[in-house]
Amino acid sequence: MTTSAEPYVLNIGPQHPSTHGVFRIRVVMDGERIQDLDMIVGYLHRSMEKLAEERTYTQNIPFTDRADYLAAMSGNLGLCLAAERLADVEVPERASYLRVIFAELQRIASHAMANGTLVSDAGAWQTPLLYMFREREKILDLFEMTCGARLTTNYMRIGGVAFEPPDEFWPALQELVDELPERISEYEELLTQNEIFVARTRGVGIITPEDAINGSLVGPALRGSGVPWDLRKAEPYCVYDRMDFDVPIGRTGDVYDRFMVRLAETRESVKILRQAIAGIPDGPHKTDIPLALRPEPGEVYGRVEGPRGELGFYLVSDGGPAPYRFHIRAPSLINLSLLREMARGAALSDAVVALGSIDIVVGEIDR
Amino acid sequence: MESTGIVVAFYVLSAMTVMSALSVFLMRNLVHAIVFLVLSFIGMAGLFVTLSADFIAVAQILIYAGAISVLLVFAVMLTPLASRNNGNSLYAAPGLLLGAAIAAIVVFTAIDVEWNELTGTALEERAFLDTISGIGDLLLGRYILAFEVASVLLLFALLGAIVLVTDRGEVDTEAEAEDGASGAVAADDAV
Amino acid sequence: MPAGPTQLEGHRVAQALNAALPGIATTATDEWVEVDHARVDEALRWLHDSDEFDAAQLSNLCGVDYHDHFAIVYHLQSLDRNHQVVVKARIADHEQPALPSSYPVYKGALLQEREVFDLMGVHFEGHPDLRRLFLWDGFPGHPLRKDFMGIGEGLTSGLSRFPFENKGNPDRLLNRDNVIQPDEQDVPSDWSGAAPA
Amino acid sequence: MSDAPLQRSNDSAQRRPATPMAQQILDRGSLLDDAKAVPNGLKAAGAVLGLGFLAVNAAIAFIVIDGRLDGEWYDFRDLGNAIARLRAELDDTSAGPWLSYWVTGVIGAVGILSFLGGFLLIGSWIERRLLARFQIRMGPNRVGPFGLLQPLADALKLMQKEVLIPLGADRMLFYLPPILVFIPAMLAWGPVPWAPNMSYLDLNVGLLYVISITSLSVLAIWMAGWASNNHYALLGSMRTVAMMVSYEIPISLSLLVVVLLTGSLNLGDIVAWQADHNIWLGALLPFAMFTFFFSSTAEINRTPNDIAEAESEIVAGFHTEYSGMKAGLFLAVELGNALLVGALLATFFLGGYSMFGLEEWIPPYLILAAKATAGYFAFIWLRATLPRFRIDQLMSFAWKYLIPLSIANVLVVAIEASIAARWDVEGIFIYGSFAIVNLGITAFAVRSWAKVVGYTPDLERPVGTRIAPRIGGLKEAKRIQAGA
Repeated sequence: MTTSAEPYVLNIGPQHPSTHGVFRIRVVMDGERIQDLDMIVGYLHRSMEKLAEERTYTQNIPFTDRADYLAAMSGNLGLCLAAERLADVEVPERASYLRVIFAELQRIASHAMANGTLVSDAGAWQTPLLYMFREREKILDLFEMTCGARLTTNYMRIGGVAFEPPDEFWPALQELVDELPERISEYEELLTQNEIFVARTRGVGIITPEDAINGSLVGPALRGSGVPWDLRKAEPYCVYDRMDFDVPIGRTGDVYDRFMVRLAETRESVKILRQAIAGIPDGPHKTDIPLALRPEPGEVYGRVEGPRGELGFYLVSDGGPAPYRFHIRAPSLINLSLLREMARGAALSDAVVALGSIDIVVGEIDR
Repeated sequence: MESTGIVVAFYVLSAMTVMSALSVFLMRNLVHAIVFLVLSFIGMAGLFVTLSADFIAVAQILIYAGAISVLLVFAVMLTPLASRNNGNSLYAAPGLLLGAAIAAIVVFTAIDVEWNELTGTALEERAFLDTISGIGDLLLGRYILAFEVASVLLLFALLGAIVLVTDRGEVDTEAEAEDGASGAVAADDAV
Repeated sequence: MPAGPTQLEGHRVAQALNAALPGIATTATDEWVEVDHARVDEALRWLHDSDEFDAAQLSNLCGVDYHDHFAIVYHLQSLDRNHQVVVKARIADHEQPALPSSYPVYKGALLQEREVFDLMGVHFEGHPDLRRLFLWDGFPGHPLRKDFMGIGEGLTSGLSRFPFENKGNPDRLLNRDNVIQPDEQDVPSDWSGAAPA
Repeated sequence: MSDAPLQRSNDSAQRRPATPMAQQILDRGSLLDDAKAVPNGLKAAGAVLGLGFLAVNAAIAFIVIDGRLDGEWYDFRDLGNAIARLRAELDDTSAGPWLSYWVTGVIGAVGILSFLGGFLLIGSWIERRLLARFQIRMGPNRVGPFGLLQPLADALKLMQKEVLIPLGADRMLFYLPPILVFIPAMLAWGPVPWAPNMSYLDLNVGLLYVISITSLSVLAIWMAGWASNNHYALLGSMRTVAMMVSYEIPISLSLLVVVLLTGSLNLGDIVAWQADHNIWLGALLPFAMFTFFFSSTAEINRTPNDIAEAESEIVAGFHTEYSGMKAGLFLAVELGNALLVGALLATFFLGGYSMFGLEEWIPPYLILAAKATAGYFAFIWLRATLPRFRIDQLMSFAWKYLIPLSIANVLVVAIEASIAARWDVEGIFIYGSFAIVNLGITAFAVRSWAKVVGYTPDLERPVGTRIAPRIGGLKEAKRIQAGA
């Protein structure tokens, strides 16, 4: 059937249930099919990189909370690792273990959020989302117990972590780690065998490994396409080199694979947590650094494997107390590079699901 | 007696039907025209009810108000000028001629029929009898041939529709969806 | 200065580059190699195709404003060989900085180059649609430039010394003339609802 | 293993003392249980009410066994008797049948409207509480006891809100739809029989009437989407129109099967047929019941077929631009339609007001209301469980699966009906055998037709993730692909 040549422009967002924040997609549609789409971001732009040039390295840690507000711990960790490498700061071993524990907890929480919102985008009326919030709630309780904040924890410090977890933390963490595997299998039974969900996500938004690598995709989006790339193994930071865990990858690179990769990574994170709890040593949880940390002039690109992929921090120091240049390599923004290729020619519903499978956080896109 | 109610209903319904039928071609807006057309269909159904032809009435609502109107909706949505006026119609004169001819036929019939047979007792005993079984008997008994021919015709119409929307080799199962969106394109004019 | 754990020696990359494309690598340290900014796309293409370096992924692209020149930094990642190549392009022209786009080589540069163009005003020739990413069209200036909002008189933006060290005199002055006034913020022109290019 | 790190952190230098905040955080889990606890006074009241209910039932049982109110006007089991008595009384008066015509009509209409209105008040509360239970939440529990007054508060809020009319909207068509969608939702209740002679509109074409009346709402929805001058709304309305047109055919075919067996278009006769043969048509025609249920979800925009107002795609579909009580009317109509479909499902397939002789003891209209509410509960259950289909999946499901199989079903049931008409056997035996046969035929036909159309369940293909032996890039990915 031939339709009129006039474009049917649909503005998805900035306020829309499935854009996960103030993110706008202008879609040119032909019937239910998407001819072209254009991403319009910046509604949450706070010019962090400029503000960071006016603040010391430690004062910049809260910015990393606000950048990816669903994975604040990973942001803290990335900045602290970069700054420590820039300023030659030694990190005590116990601090490294604590960092690993909190980063993995954050990964579980973030993946639960991502999968829940993905299923909501597929049309389930928020039931899976709320079930996955159950574990996220427990994890945020652990965060609050430790550093007083649930979302924007500002927990890591250059040279360690801010606080030692209280005594109630360890039994609660053990309880959570013991109950997580059965929860995860509960979600697998609930969703991965659901005919409608499979029909909505199988073969939708396929990214080939070539495109994924060339398009700078990272994290679950890259691993979903079958590329076994994980910075925790490629460039082990903290104590990940002592941990024994696997890298799950997808088969075809569609939405379903990204979903499954996130579920499997949650299992791996539980494995890492067990080992970290078992192997955490005694000792100080941080080293003292000067209040005004003045690294030698130079530059460093430190990166961690956040829940959304490679979260990099490019710091340039001119010897002053503040970074001369402070650049965040935001995986959410760069993973969007292929959204157009994914959504072109697909139905509107598929485009929404594909966007949900990339798992963007607008705070990190706009920074 | 209830005849007064029926008489009142008859005049109200016929007034509604005629008014909406008039406004169908007086309306500048095709969409409004469709709405009034459906209103006249429903009025016709009401008239059938007053004649105690309930099956015909329900069929009228189901087929005309329910199905034909949706057909017209798609037709209008597929015309790029949907939201503009339909005053620039080229067929005003032929339409008037056709209307006059039909009106003449109706008037002739009204004059020609001897209504006396249908009044009084005849009407009374025809009223309130179960029309469905009668219709069924006639359709499957006396007019079985016409019935079958009509059904075969409809079957071929169905196949033809499928063949028409079949391009790129496979049956386009979302023809309606595309119709909808193309109508949406037409809606862009209004925007 | 500790380089990244998997970061390649800049000198080695420079030698290989110069061997293949003579005179393209101008400077090199043990961390990064600096190439001629006019031919950066050739360098990236060669690194992407070469089997030795196999720079399959452009993992990071950002620009730095060094007051007198710009430096565009490419962090190239080889997934199979698991090493990192840091390529820099030095743009001497601080007024109209421009260099060829790396989008033909790396699709992942689409949004990163738009971001650098938006916040630093560096033109990437050959980019499919080089529009502002975060800020609206008509936003005066490019915020990540060091001279944004008229910080002159030899004072640099940034924290030259720690705040508590001298309470008396401020670190920098703001020239009020260049501060954006609300009425200058015109409506972005891409809200017209027309189809994007 | 759990307390080992605890030990270490105990004698480590920087151990933090036990904080009351941490204990509070740990105690949060019990808050939900405290909120869910039922007060004792309520338990006592429930016990008293239950005992009273038992006593009343005993009295009723005595009266019924006594058989002293069969057919009397005070027979509470069938309010139709009272109406008939009233009509007889009024006919004797001077006004004559004209007065009785109007009075009884108004009484019936008021009855239906009050029942529906009362349900609209309680229904949204039921739905939200049940959804909350499905989603391990609490649900509305603040306004009134157990939040029972929440719908009232919502209605008041909606009435206070300003009704916005978007710029460039077609004002006439924008005003009408919230009213027009209500009319079919009310009219369709007419022929539903609540008791042997207690149906407001005892039509001999009742079934056709229901189908035709419900087919009118599509126009109102299309008008709403068109007049809103909103792209989301237009997309949603056209989706609705396409889907309703497609799914009216399976509904009609599934109901045609019912007519074939019962031999009547009158809803009362259909229920009476099921009551006489002591068998539910749902057991006799499983495929027809499924078709009716699924297609109704498409007709009334319930999950998994709520693509017309798919929240995550087109914000609210055809009523995106409606605000205030206009939007409230749309939502109320959804509730009413859900209950209507429940009632029709019960009437056609679940024995209507009859419950294997139980209707002698419990008023039949209560039985029908219970069945209708059960259908509504099924809708809520689906909504809490299932994701949403894509529109092309829905269309292909209607045109490729439901319609051909329904036609085949009509053929099978026609044969069975002729057999039952010619064969003089005790009904329960022959129909029981038909039920078994139909179940087998349905199972076989569904599976084989799915194969014919070429549907292969996605779950048959390998699912899940692989474990990468080592990290790498494209080459490693290719190697893993080749290896698997």
